[in-house]
Amino acid sequence: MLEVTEDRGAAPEEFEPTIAAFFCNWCTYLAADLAGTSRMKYAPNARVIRVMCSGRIDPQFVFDAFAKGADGVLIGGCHPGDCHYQEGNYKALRRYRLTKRVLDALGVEPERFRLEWISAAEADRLRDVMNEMAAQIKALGPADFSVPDETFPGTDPGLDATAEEAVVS
Amino acid sequence: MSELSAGNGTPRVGVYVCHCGTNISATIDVVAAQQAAETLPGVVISREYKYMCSDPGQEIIKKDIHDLDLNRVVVASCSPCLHEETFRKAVADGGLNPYYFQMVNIREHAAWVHKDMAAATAKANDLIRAAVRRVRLHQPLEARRVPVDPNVMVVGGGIAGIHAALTMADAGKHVYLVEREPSIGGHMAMFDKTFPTLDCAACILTPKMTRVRAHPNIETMTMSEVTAVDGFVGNYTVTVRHNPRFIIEDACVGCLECIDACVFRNGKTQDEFNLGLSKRKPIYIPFPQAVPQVVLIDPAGCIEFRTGKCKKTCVEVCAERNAIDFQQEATTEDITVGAVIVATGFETFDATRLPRYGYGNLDGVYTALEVERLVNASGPTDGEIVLRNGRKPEAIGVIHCIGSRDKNTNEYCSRVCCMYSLKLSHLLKEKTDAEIYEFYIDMRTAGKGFEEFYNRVAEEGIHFIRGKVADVYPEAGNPDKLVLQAEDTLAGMVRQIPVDMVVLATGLEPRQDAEDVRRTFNITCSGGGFFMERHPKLAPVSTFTDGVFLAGACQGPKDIPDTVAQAGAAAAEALALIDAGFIELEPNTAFVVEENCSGCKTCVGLCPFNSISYADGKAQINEVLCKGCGTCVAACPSGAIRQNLFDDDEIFEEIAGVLTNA
Amino acid sequence: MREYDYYPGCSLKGTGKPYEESLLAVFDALGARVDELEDWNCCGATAYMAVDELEAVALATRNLALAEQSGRDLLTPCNACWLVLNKTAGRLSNDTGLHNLVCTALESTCTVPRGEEAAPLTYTGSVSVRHPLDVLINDIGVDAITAKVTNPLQGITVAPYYGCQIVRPLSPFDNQDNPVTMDSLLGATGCTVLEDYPFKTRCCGASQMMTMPDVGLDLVSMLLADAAARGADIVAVACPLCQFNLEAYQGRLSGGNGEPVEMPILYFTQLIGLALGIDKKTLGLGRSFVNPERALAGRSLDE
Amino acid sequence: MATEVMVRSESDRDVEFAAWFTGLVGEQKLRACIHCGLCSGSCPLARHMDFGPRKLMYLAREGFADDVLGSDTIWLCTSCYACTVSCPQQIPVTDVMYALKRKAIESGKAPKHHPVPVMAKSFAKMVRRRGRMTEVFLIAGLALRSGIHRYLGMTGMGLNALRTGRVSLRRDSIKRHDELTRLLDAVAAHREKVTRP
Repeated sequence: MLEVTEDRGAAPEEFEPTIAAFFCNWCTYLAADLAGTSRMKYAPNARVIRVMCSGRIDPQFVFDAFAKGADGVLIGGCHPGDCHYQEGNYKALRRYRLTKRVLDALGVEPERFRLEWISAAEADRLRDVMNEMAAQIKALGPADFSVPDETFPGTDPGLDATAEEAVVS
Repeated sequence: MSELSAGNGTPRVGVYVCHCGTNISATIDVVAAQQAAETLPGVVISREYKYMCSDPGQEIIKKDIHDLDLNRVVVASCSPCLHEETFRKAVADGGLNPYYFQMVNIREHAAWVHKDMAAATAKANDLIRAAVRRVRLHQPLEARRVPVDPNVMVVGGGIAGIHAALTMADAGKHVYLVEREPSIGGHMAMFDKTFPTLDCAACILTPKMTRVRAHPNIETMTMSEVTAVDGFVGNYTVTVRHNPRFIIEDACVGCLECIDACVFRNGKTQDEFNLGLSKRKPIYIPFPQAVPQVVLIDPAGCIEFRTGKCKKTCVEVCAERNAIDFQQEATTEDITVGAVIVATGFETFDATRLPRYGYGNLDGVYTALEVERLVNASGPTDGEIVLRNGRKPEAIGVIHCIGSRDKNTNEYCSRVCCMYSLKLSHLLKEKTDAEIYEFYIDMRTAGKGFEEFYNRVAEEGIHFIRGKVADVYPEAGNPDKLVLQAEDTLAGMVRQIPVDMVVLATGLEPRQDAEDVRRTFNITCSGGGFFMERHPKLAPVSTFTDGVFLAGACQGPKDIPDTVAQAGAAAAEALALIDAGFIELEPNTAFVVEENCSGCKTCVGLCPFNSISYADGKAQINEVLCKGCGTCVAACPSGAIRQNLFDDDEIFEEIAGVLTNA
Repeated sequence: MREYDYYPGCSLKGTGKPYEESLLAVFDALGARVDELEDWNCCGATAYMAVDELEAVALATRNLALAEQSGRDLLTPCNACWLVLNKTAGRLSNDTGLHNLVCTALESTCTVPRGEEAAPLTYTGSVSVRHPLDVLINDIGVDAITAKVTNPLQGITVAPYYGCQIVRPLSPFDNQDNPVTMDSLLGATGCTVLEDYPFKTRCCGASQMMTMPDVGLDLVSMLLADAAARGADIVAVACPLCQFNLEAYQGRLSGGNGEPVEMPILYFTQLIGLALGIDKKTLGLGRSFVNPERALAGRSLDE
Repeated sequence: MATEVMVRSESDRDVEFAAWFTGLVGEQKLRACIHCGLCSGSCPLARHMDFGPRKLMYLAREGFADDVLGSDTIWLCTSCYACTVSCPQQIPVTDVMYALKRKAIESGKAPKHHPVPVMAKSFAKMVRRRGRMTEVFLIAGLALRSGIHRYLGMTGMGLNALRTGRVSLRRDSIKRHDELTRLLDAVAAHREKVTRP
């Protein structure tokens, strides 16, 4: 009925965050599929990287994503007790907490790194998380933790340097 | 790392961006995406095409592999759940290892969920770039083959489970049919007639029930529940608990003399089968046609159980057959099967959740299932329509959509209520000649012979009022009469109609314990809580867990014809799986690079499948047991464990790929 | 000692006077202190909302802000006021934009006395607006009331009439479909509570009795005829509007048999007060249009 | 005798009004009405209304602004919320009625001399000025503006109220009524910040 819109002032140039999203194959990836088949609309900021289980997510993936310029990292797994591999999501939770502590120490705002349990049926929840996270990070502004690509370990694909540069540029 | 050149030379990638008709191209500039992909390192050819999954689409890939000497392929189209297999096969047909392929989901994850074309296209570009970077590191792999156990289990002995079990047993498979209740038959056994043909439910169901019992290939386990499921497709170990019925099943011949002999002269306990409209004794048979024809004892009502001082007249009359065993205890059993069909059925909506209709409070208000029992010749009133107050109804109101089509309860339409309401109106009219008022929102009679049945009932003089009853209250000074108040939306006025009997057409809901069942079988639930099929159109009886199939109303509300059809489909899917003799598994197993392993044993305890062992100072992974979750890979402190298809390097490339523009 | 701020609302200063009188007397007898909110204003009721939404919100917010000063719960006996204040509090806490807009305006225009000074009026959102039914059941307790009953109302059948706005759309302390708090409180007085009264939450017509008397009379006649048919001697109410509507025009109604309707309509607080032995004058019984003496005397005959 | 023409052409539809109406509640809920009739069925006043809530909302959704804003249905609504808690689509019907009441007053299409809008306006005016409502003056004002004949039947009641001391003939007012008026002016000035679809 009555909605109050806050004064925002002149809109600055719209910053669109990029979010690296690691989704497990059995729950959250399928939730994203369901959101698609249900034609739900959400913020286009996340880029989904599929893994079989949230337990596969190495903290290095998270650090690497921030180092490569991600403004946020989202991990999506099955609800506790629902893991396709029995308990991979508990491992993910443990690692998430550790990673979070390190990120906190590095000054990464808590909104930039999230772990969410989203089952294959919870497309609406996926949509909400996507929207919420995008809005929160938009409000925070860009993250600036990136370091030049080549200095980070594990990214050397063994290609010749020119090809690599071409990709980066 | 130099695997790239291992036998396959410099990566030569082909990228194919699909329009999917306009499904993708309406939101993503497919040509721009195709052009962006052209510039990526290693990409030899980039094309866009209307339908990549079509035969001509696949032909393009095969031809390019041949003509352009491609050794990697990326297809940007729909979800890999849909077409990964299709394209892997095309790649293999083109002469490459099928795992030199990576799929990009730009339909479900981009085109369908975004509105802004520029943003969606940018996202598609990032995802394609990531796939190109990743696919260059792909390794040739081979799918793993494992043998399939030829036995099957059906969980739930309603009409869905019965039909699935019989189909598979007739095909020569050994079937374990597990039912929680003391008899198979499910809800259908409680129905009087079935719409629209008005066949008597018992007449068509009972022969099937007896056939289950007699079938040499079916092992029926009543009073039994699945408590745990272990293993994987083709090789499940299912733990079944058999609850005690306090009767030795093989010794009981179903003479029912013990029931007559029971010290209770009359029943004291509400009869579950008649929904509390009649009483039963503590030793009883659920209903006359129960299968197995074996009695059971309800310890809550039995004097022997409560005091240990009963005369035990039941034991006396059973005499030398000696079938009664007060000491019986629950037992558990592990059963190995190759596939499982879950057919656990539904529950009817609990009408007390909507106090406005007075169920449980006003005597004249009944649920439809109760009325099924009332009109049934072997029901609590022998088929006479006698109300709780002893009177015969002269006016009856039937209210549709109780617990359906209402966001405060269940948003979905329960599909069967319109038809069963018509059926009950017809039966009640026939038996009482009462004035019958059906209050409906929309009459949904889509089914073979359904509309014809609606017409027939309308011609019988039933009043159809389009509007949901808002209030049911007893008439002042005449509490036997219940006033139904509703807007007659067609007439545009509020009507108040006094009736003697109200029938609530309660909707169908998932079982209370559907959540536990879901966890046990590692399957998923849809929004409303029913079990979720793998694909609503193309894999309607499969689940996301291979080897677990769905049949009947546990997947969603459905009528008997649809249930039976679905049960047949589930049986066919299970048979196809079993008869193949083996299954192919994704080659996404983990392996240890021995020279890097420091022998710290971190991984050993992590594996939920005990596939990691430790010998000679090194960890070893048993590839047969590994399911490919990758938890050990992430945990290995020295990076010595790697995973096929999801190797660290591949994921790092993907991360770099999606973030290049960030 | 329990203490409450008290928001009477306009009606309790006029036609609803007996509600105020009996409420204050009962709370006093039960050892609870009640202080009238300083300089409260009209809650806006349903009429203001029909004219201007934002101003209606502001009206209610000023009262909430005044009540927040003491930190005590706000006792609000009128169903309509109770709903308006509760609904506004809920909207302000769910809508930060609305909260900021209204509260900024409040702070810059309104004051509250602080000692000799006048301080700007602020509202953070911490006020709990409570109906006497809620307070009596949950804070004071039926047992405490029963313990003080000196004059049980045996032999009288009372129909508990809740009205609408106390259970809809919010129902924080009672069952929305079948409220029972008044039943329990009346039960403590020793009277017979009519359990089977299906119209207990049906609307009394609210202000329509004033604007469109024919419509109001139609609704009221159904409610009263049904209560009478079910054997009620008295209808108990918890809202000044319900009380007025049910009582004011009984002379113009006729029951099913053509006899004039004569159904005393008493506040539940008046009945509790009687049971606690408080005298009739203090409870405002003399202000009834329909004399309750006969119905109440029915009891003395039984004694 | 002339018959009423019951045909409406598309040009009779006020598309802007329909858009305003369906935008009143988020997610286009008002378009999702399934016409079950629970709102009208549960409405205690529906028996006196020209349309009842279901039909009224349907007409509004289709853009028949004159029928809707001139109807007595909106003014008979007493805000008892029976419809709101019943609605299977969770449409806040009562709040929608309030919005229609405001629109009707704003647009001047409310039925002339209908006692309910007349009363609402005098109520608001009185409260705006004095901070409180005094029943007797409200009724007196109402009688003057919407036709005194309607209220002759009230005299007996009025005497009763006087006799029992339940009527105050003193105009009630709060102490800091000037502050209140300023508050209302202040929020009214912010009205453009409020998005009214």
